[in-house]
Amino acid sequence: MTMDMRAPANANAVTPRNRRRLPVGGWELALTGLLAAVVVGFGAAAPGFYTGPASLLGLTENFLPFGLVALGLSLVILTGGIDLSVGAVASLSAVLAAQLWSRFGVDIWAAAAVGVALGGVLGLVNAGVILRLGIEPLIATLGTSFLYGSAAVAAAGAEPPSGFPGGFTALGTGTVDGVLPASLAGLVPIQLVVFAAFAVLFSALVARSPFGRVLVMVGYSPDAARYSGIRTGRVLVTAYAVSGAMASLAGLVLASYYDAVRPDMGDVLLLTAITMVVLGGVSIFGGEGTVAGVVVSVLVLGFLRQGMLIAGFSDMVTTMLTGAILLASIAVKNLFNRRGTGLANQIWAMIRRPEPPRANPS
Amino acid sequence: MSAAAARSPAASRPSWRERRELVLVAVTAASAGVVGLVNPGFLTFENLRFVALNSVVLSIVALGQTLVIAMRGIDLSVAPLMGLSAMVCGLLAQSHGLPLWGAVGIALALGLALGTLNGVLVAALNIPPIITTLGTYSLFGGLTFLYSDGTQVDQVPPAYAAFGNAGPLGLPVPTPVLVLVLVTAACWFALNHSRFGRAVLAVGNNAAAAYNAGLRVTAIRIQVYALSGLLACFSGLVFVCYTGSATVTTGTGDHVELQSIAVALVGGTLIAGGRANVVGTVLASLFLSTVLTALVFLQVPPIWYSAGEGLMILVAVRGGTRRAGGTA
Amino acid sequence: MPGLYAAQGIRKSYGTVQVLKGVSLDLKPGRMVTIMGENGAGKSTLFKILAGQVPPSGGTLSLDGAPLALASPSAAHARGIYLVPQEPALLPELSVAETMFVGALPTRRGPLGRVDWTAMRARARAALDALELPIAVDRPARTLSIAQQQQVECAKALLRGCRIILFDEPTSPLTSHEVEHLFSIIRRLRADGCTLSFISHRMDEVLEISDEVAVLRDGLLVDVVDRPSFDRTRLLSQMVGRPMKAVPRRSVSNARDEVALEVRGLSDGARFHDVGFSLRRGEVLGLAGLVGAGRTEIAETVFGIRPAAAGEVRLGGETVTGLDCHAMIRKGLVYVPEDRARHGAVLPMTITENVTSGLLERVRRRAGLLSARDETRISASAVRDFRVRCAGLDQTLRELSGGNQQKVVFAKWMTTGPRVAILDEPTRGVDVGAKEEIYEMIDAMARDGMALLVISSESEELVRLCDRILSVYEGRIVAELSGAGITPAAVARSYLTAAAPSGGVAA
Amino acid sequence: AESGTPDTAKRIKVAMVPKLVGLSVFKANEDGAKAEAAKLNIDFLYTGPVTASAQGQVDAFNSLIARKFDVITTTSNNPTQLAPSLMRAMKAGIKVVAYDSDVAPAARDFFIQNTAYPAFGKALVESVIKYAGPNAKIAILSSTPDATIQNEWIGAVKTYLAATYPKVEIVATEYGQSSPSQSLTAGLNILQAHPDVTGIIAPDGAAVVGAAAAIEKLGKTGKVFTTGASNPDAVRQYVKSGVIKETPLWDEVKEGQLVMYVARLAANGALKDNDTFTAPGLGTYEVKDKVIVFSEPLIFDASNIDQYKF
Ligand SMILES: Nc1ncnc2c1ncn2[C@@H]1O[C@H](COP(=O)(O)OP(=O)(O)OP(=O)(O)O)[C@@H](O)[C@H]1O
Ligand SMILES: Nc1ncnc2c1ncn2[C@@H]1O[C@H](COP(=O)(O)OP(=O)(O)OP(=O)(O)O)[C@@H](O)[C@H]1O
Ligand SMILES: [Mg+2]
Ligand SMILES: [Mg+2]
Repeated sequence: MTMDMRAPANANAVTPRNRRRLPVGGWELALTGLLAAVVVGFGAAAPGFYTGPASLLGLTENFLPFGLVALGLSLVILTGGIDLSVGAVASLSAVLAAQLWSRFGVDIWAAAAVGVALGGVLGLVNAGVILRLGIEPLIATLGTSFLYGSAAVAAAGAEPPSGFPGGFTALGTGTVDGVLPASLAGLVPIQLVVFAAFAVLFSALVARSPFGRVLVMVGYSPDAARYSGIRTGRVLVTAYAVSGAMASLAGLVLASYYDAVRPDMGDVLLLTAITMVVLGGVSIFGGEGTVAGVVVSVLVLGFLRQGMLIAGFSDMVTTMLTGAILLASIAVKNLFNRRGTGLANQIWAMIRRPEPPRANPS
Repeated sequence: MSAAAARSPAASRPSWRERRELVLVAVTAASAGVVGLVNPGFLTFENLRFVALNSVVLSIVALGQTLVIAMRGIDLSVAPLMGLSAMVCGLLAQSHGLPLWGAVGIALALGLALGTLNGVLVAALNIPPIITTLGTYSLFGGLTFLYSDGTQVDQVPPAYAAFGNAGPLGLPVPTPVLVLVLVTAACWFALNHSRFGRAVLAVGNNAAAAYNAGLRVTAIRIQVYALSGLLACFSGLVFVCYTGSATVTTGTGDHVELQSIAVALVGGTLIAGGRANVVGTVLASLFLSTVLTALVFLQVPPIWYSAGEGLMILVAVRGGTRRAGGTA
Repeated sequence: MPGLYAAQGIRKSYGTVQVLKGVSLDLKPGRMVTIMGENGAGKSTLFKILAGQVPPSGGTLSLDGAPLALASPSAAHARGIYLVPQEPALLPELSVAETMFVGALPTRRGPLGRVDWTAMRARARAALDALELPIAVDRPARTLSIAQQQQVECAKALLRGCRIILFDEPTSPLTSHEVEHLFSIIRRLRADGCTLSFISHRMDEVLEISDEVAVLRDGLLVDVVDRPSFDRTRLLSQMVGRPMKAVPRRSVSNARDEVALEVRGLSDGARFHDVGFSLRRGEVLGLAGLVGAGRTEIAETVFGIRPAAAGEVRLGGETVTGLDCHAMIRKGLVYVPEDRARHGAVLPMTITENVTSGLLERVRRRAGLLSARDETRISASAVRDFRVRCAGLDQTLRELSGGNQQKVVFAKWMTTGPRVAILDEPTRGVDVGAKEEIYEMIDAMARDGMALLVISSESEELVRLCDRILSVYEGRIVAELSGAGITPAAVARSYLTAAAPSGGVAA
Repeated sequence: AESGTPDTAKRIKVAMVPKLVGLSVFKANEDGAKAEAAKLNIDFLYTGPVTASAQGQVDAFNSLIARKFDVITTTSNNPTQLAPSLMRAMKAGIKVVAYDSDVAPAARDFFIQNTAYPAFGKALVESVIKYAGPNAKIAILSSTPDATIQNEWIGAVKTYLAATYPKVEIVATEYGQSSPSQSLTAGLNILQAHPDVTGIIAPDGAAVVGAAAAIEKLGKTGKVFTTGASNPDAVRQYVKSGVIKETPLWDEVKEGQLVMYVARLAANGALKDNDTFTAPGLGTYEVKDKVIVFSEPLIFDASNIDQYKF
């Protein structure tokens, strides 16, 4: 509408800039710095880490399934929810797809498509349990993860399928050839291309699409979203369905990577994926965070783990260090976020007198 | 207890659906009864004794978890803490003949120290609880591993086994069950009738308001995480006494962290904090144990046990939920 | 009489932002000192420092001449200083009695230190009785209305033996009637020799209750006036830093013949029944009533966010009963909710994001993505039209003062081009300067032909704005005022007579 | 192949990757392997995941490939899942020796089988039926439904039962997920739900301990008998108390030694797909289709168990 109010000649001139247009901020930049340090550091210190670009890119095959889960999960966490069922969803859809192929002779790619669709449906079930039964996401997806896990074991049988056709195993271990310039042949893993495509898609989705806007709004304030005429239920349903679909995609990539399925193959995904999302700067309370941060954090944690293993650290030490890094980085982020005058002052102020805790957003 | 409960601060008289204890007692008894009809062996004293015993370890962990959730927190690190304590106590007993009282001391000290670490990270460094305990989950799991150096506990001295299985002074009720009753009573009293417990609930209701009302919120938070660590480590000791074994995956392998959260919420504690039910927690754990045993008696194929557990969680949480929009 | 609480040169900075720049203030026993000032002037911050909730960056406090350092709120309580906060400190799951005692629960003697529930309840009861508050001490705190929460806070202060009581905007969520009750409590405390201070944006209340008014502007105390020399215009001008005059009731109605919104026999089956009215284009219709009368429920049901049990809603002749608010907005009906922080705005999001969130469809898209340029264009023109004071379009709403937040919420809805707008407490917590601006905007919208339904608990506000006023009592419309019949007294009387035991509908 | 000491001139790097680190049986393998490695001029590394996950093993393999190890020896969590990664290793010129639990044949150069499956199945049956009688009702308590080696053994048990003791009835099959506590609970549940069971065959380290503990807790020592595949340390107390009369296994320490010996031969290229060789202190072995059977089952009972410490 046009308002016939003559505002006083620009009493408050406004510069039309919009700092959120670029989906990166200080945290994403800090993570990128960390990523560079990790790659360069291990490249220099751990023989075998960098033996050419192909080896470096090839390392990503070992952790990108976690990244695919993290991308989907970040949508759910942005809404302020959580999805503990991603591991079970990944296993169940991979097992079912493999059985479709091995028992019923369905084409492997068609079976894989069914698997991803099934993941979406399982996500819908999660959303249904959360919305219809009114159960908190944490406990709802915990419950469904038990159900899906059982179903995966039942579907797998005593001898789960393995030995997929060559084309399918390329998804997990092949490189993109033919499409790219010849100089890049054998260099870029298919997994990396898939991940990059989803990273770009999700980044645009969250930062600039109407759905992303609504998603973030629901995450910050479900009530305000509802009063703005947003059908919050649909937003949640979409987020959980996407999370489920991404989890099953990860399950299928794992199936291809291992050239086999197992009913518990997705179990390892959950904790690492949550760590990736959180380290990426997405607030566990919803609303805050960017996909770009999650993408960088996937690479940081992935390369860090691979680098440490190659440098000869045990699985255990590597896991411990990941935990420590998560804690330290969030602690540092919190300290700087307090808009203080300096780190030392902040620490001192904290020791002297703790800040009043944040108000309860209930 | 009922006389005291009548004078407790319970706001308005809740309907039976909101008395989670009653619901749980009813459904547990009903499931036991039904299974008993199908297979009378279920209702023998011996079997019920084990149903109870099997729930003790989880109950103790879940009591700590209940206090943490009551304060609007969450503690995922209980699982590795339980494993660490089981491993440390078990290995010291197995190879160095550590006496039982020493093991108790070590378990408690370990839990207190590492639980306090969680508390400091959450309360003083302001790291969200789920992130803090996700991080310490890896750290504590690593400590277990480093300590055990690839070995496992498969044998504990007779004193331990006696503590874990027999009743004191020849009573038919095993010691762990009695210990659980004591711990539950202590937690119940603390939460419902002590200043500390009421402060915990106040923090769970509204931390800023609690601070402004003069409560030392930071200290309370640290204390509750310390308590949760303490109970988790104590349960690890009970575990090693009861089963006589421990491996590096004790606790984490059975997903005690998720089970304890589930049991606390099924017991009637609000995930958004501010309201807690310790008796409900223990009853929910007993219910879980009953269901899992019942599945065997009903000859349900083992692969569906975990589905049964999941369904039970959803149904029980659903039964009498007052809608709370909050999330973790 | 002891109780002289003095602040000397208090300063406070958050990072680089200086909120208080050296404020000195004396609070004396038996006197009520009111702090006034625009949103963001630093009033709440000053109170928090006085109550030990926030440490000052500089300056000193003294009590009866002795210097005072407050390390925590409990230290302040120990010295008899109590702050009734701007948002009441509710502990939803605990009982009323326990919320009153939190942090100082009485215990029984004995090794266990068992909480003495009997004593606690008795003392809570006594404290509420002393203020003649009929509130059951066993109710869960979440069932208290906002007014009752305020009242419980007063009792809480007394209970802790606090005699220096600071009230941060206690009246903004209250109706005139409830304000009267609160003031009677305050008068009693004052007569009793308590040291009192409060913050308010409502000029009439301030003039009624204060012994002294202190005006805070941009972190500095610019004026302290004693009761004998109170002057509305002067206070207003001091607050905003430029000459202001209060605008009287508008005389011309913009109402046209065309009916924009028609409600017939609407009930939700619980809180309100058989509500009917019609609203014409260009008309401003007021809904008056006590808090809890059900006005918000009526508005939310019309808006479609709450289900109706019976009745019909017609928008410009089209039946829209049963549509959800998503559809309503697209049909041209919008609702500015009363709880700005929870329902109206998303505080951590930017001005632009808030402005466009009312109707994202209007933002142009490229490849399915929102065009940043178009979004900026929409938000820049909204910020201009609604005179939002901000440093840039990418400021988050949290960084704006309450009045400017409210203007953004207005902009969010009004720029969607609605035919009918429901405004629920449009100026709650908004300072006097911004209030006038909002009033002017409402006038302008009516001139444009928009139909407006205004819910307000301030009689003056309704009188200032409305062509017609409906009075709601316990979920029913009990009276209608129009034309010259609209005066503050008549508005208050219209629902108070319904509340009176004799009952009956006032004319 | 040559016999006696192989050519140890060149120092080689050999890794041993168990299903998970932190179980005593694997630790026993490590002890033997370590000692043998010292003799054979081998740089020995023991590494693996903390939980029994294929993902963790694959991570380990990948890092070993990057670090250019000469031989990877492993006992697999899953025969199929590990194959691609091990085949990558073989392509990079690394020899792969599987032991204990096999991987897909294409993904390893040699497999050292603990004992032949039929022999082990027979040993399991005999060590229970001898005491429970040929008409006994028995239960099986395994680790997980898809555990390869356990399923092979269970298959062998069923075959042997059908042939030798047709009247024995298997009334329940439960799983303890390789967790001592879950195995205990499962054991208790079996005995409570089927009071007529007099024997439990538990072919898994955690399962046999759980079954034995359950029998003891229920006071059914001497009435119900169990057996399984466990290291002697874990079951010593139950063998002594009579809950377990006999339990078959093999010498894990010696098996570890053999693994290193085969690794050395493989690295030297001195072992053919069908071959025989003599390892000093271990004995003479036959390679048949790349598979080496380590030993006949070794039966522990009260009389000999104290000779074995692992
Ligand atoms: N914790 C904080 N961190 C940073 N800035 C703050 C903080 N608290 C207050 N401010 C800023 O200090 C200024 C004064 O805030 P204060 O709440 O005291 O205003 P007020 O006068 O009470 O306003 P209102 O009338 O809207 O309640 C505001 O600009 C606010 O944004
Ligand atoms: N009887 C009651 N029981 C519980 N809560 C009540 C009751 N009456 C009022 N309230 C609370 O008081 C608040 C105001 O009530 P409501 O929105 O119905 O009043 P209203 O007529 O819109 O008044 P206003 O707009 O002035 O706040 C609501 O948030 C409601 O929760
Ligand atoms: Mg204020
Ligand atoms: Mg209202």
